[in-house]
Amino acid sequence: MLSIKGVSKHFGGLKALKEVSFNIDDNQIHGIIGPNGSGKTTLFNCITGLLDVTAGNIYLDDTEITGIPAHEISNLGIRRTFQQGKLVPSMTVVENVMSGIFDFSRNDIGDTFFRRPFSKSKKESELRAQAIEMLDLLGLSASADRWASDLVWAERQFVQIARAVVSKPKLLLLDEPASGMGHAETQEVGELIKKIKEMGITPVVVSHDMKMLMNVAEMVTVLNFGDNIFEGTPTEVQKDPGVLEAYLGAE
Amino acid sequence: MEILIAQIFNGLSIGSIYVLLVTGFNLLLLVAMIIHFSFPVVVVFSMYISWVVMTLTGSVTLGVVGGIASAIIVNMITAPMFQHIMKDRGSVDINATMVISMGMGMVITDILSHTFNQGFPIAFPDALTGNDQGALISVGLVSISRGQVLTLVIGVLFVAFLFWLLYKTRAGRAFRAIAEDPNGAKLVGIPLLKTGFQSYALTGILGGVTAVLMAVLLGSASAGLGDQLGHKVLAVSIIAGLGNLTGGLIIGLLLGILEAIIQGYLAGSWSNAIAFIVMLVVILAKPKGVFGSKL
Amino acid sequence: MAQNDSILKINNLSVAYGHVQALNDISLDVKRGEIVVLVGANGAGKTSIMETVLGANVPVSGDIEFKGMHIGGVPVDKNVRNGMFLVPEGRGVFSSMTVMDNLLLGAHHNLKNSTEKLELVFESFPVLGERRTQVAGTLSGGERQMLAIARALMSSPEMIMVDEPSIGLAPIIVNDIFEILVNLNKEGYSILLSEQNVYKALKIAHRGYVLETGKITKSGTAEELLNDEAVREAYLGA
Amino acid sequence: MSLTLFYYLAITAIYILMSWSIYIPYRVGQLHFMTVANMAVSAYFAALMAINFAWPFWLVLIAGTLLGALIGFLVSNAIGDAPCFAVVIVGFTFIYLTKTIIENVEAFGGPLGIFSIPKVLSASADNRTLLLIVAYALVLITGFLITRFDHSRLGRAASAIFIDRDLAVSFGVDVKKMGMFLQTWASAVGGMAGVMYSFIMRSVSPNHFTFHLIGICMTMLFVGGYTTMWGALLAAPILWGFPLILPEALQSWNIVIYGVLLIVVLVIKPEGIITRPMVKKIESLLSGKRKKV
Repeated sequence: MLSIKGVSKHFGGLKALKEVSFNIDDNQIHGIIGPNGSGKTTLFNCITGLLDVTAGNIYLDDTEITGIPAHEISNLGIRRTFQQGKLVPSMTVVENVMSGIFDFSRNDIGDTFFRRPFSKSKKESELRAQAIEMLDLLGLSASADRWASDLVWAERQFVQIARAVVSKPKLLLLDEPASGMGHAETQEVGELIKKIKEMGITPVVVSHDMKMLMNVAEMVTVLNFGDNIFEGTPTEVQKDPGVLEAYLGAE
Repeated sequence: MEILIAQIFNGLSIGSIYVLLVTGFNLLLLVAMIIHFSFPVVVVFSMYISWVVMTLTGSVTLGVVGGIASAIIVNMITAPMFQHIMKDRGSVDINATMVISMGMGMVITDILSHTFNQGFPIAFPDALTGNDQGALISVGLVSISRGQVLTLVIGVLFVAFLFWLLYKTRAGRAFRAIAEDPNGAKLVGIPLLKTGFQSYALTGILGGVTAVLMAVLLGSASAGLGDQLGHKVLAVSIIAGLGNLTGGLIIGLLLGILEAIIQGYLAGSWSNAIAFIVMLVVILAKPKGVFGSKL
Repeated sequence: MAQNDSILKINNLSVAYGHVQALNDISLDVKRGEIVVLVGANGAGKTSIMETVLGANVPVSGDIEFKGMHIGGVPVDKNVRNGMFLVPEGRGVFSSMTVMDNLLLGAHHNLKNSTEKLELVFESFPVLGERRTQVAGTLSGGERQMLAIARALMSSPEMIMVDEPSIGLAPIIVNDIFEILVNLNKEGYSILLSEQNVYKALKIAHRGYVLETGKITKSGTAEELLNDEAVREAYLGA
Repeated sequence: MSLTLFYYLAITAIYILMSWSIYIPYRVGQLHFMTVANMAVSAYFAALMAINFAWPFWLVLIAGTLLGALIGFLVSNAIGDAPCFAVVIVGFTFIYLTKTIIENVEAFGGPLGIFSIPKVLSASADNRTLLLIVAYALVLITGFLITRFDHSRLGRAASAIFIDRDLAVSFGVDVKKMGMFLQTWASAVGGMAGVMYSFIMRSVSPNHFTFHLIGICMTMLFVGGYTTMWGALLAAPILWGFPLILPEALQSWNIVIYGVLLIVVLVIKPEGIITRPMVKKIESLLSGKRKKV
């Protein structure tokens, strides 16, 4: 699905990523872990095109996506969520989810601006239906018409995920989806990630919640100081001495 | 050639006014995180107060004191307004401070155009400007007035003083720390609110001195002057890079010289427009400023 | 004073950021002359505890005592004056300012005797003395960490809180930093340390607390924790 | 219809259009004061074409609007995704430039401006009625298009850009294209307002297009509420109208009143008087009634 080949990212003298290479396979939940400051979010920003890589290449299936504008990468089927739970507070929940689908084409201009007065746009109704369906799936349909500014933290994360999933991407990058959540909510996130995989979307999860991550992930990549130091199944990761050293400083 | 030399000197003195204004603007931006677009309007307001005191009392000294005092007072009174919308710094759109500042500019400019001198431009007495004493130096076409020399000398001294204050004193260290990283500054125990107010007071003094220098150099003022200067100051600081003090110094002087040279060769109000076009080109070519933004 | 051997005592502290509960009913104490380490994964609440003690966050409920005084809701500058200082995560030195300026910022609340204090600091950290006029941004990671610790000393603290000093540092340099902390402790400074490098930290500490999503799940002496499976679990989830 | 009423209604329409022309690019967080320059350019263009070349009103209206759009489009190529401050400065530059040219070039009438722009219809009363109908038709059309925009995928994308550009990009929104589109549209509205202004006042002069105009439109937008288009629509007639009923001595202080109002609203209720939840509530009340019937 996605292959990362020798990607480096330098900020001035700081080397945030050093020749990171790994593959993300189709239809498999891929976890990325690493101590604080090991370059996980930087890696996401490089994949989604928000940052230009210093060196290296990234391929989605067989097309190279390094260097193309971020919004085009998104349209190729790579969506992400943000750690801070960014929503548009002045829109309702369902509008926030609808905003995840943005495939505006030339034909839509007529539909948007020059419909008959008082008539409803067919495409808008379709989008709303899709968004409601997505909210139903997450058990959030009761909140559809609430303002995003009124949501509590955990709900924001869920709405964010719904907004990314609703466009049916190939790859979904989840940046700390369980940050700031309690135990029960974290488990819900885990279940949700599994559900997303069943929909044919490949989730990639960065999380510091090891219990949840080790539970859902089928393959784990460990980053440390911008290097990828290990790759394997969760059980292998937990036994690997290099990983233990990175995390616990064991000798 | 002589015209060129004369105009360069003219440009340096008006440029030093721009530098003072831009420095005040940048200080407020860096330390208090507000885009005080109308800072020059406050300065023009102080010119008017100074003029009122001079005409009422007949004393130039009192006028100078009054002008400086009024700038400090206006800055301190308006500070809470800005502090209010900056209460949770970072989450508030910095544009909001710009819009509020524009509103302030509207109010002050309109008051100036209604009340003082029935809205007519004011003229400062010769005792302040020294225009009656003729040129200080005069060689051929080049003639340099007392006011020009005074502005340049005091302007340079004052900017030097500001740089000393910023780089060599305890308060300046705190200013720079907040400018670089407000949260980090808070963690080492610098009181953000108090330091913010100090920066308002400091820019107030700066504004007052600038007002007096402008009175000496220009000899007159009108209500619209503040708006015009406000736009130029914003443009200079964007071109230099928002918050870049050294950059503001260089671009401010260059703008003064550019305008003076255009004025030397072209009649009418073209100098404003041409200066803005030059700035427009620079902005489009280098959106982050020639010297890099410090924000 | 009943607890005159405790320099810091936290009782039932809870902290929230907006809707997010960051700390839940935390109780801990630091005795004079101790190194206490907070252990837990990212986001467990170590930084929140330190920032709340320092006064940068306002607690929802609970009580913080420093040297027997109640300091819940007291602003940072007063707490710094009272004798505590935080060495923030990621070092938090001002990279556009010189080493000298950074050190003097540590003594911002009290510049008396700052020349003598500077001399002492340069004696213990000769590297910083050599680079006093350099801009902090040009220092290496380890030197920055030293600068951040030296800046704390400039404030003449009684208790230093050190947040994740090992982040992004090579193992050899981490050893140096830990040695510095041990030496400071011998000189009489009480230290509250948070670390992800658990085993190294526990080896220099007297006592420790294990945090998981805003709660303390385990506490005890360093030796007890070193041999406890719960620590491993808090990190690797197994 | 009395002359006072005509001017009140007609100028209100102009202010609504101009406030909207600032609202449109502010959807993505840009204060695009360029539209005031567009208004001036198209107003002068209309005056010159109508006097010197006897172009008919309708042709001038269309050409003036397109002229605004063209200038706006060309400029937006450079500042489509620029930060707010840079956009503000570009706007000021164009206003200074326009003002300098119309003040100094003989053909544009200098500081006095251009007089005696022809009426559209020969009878004064008919002329006024026609202009009012056209002005409010333009308000209606523009308002209709803005509502359509706000209730569409484009509007949601713009709201996302306003909050955070990286966020919008992550849905696949082209930030620069969106900025260019909105700026071009706003400039077209500015040009349209300029042509109407020319024919309503029947004279144009440099003092009509000052920084006061920016201040007034900004007050209307921010006091009314910048999160919906309804704020400006409601605020324009009230803010423009109330100084007229004030005692004579207070009337000339309107700018001070605007400024104070702007500051007070921004400090107390930053999102303005009319907010999105309020509009939503009214909409659902209205549609609820329709369902019952």
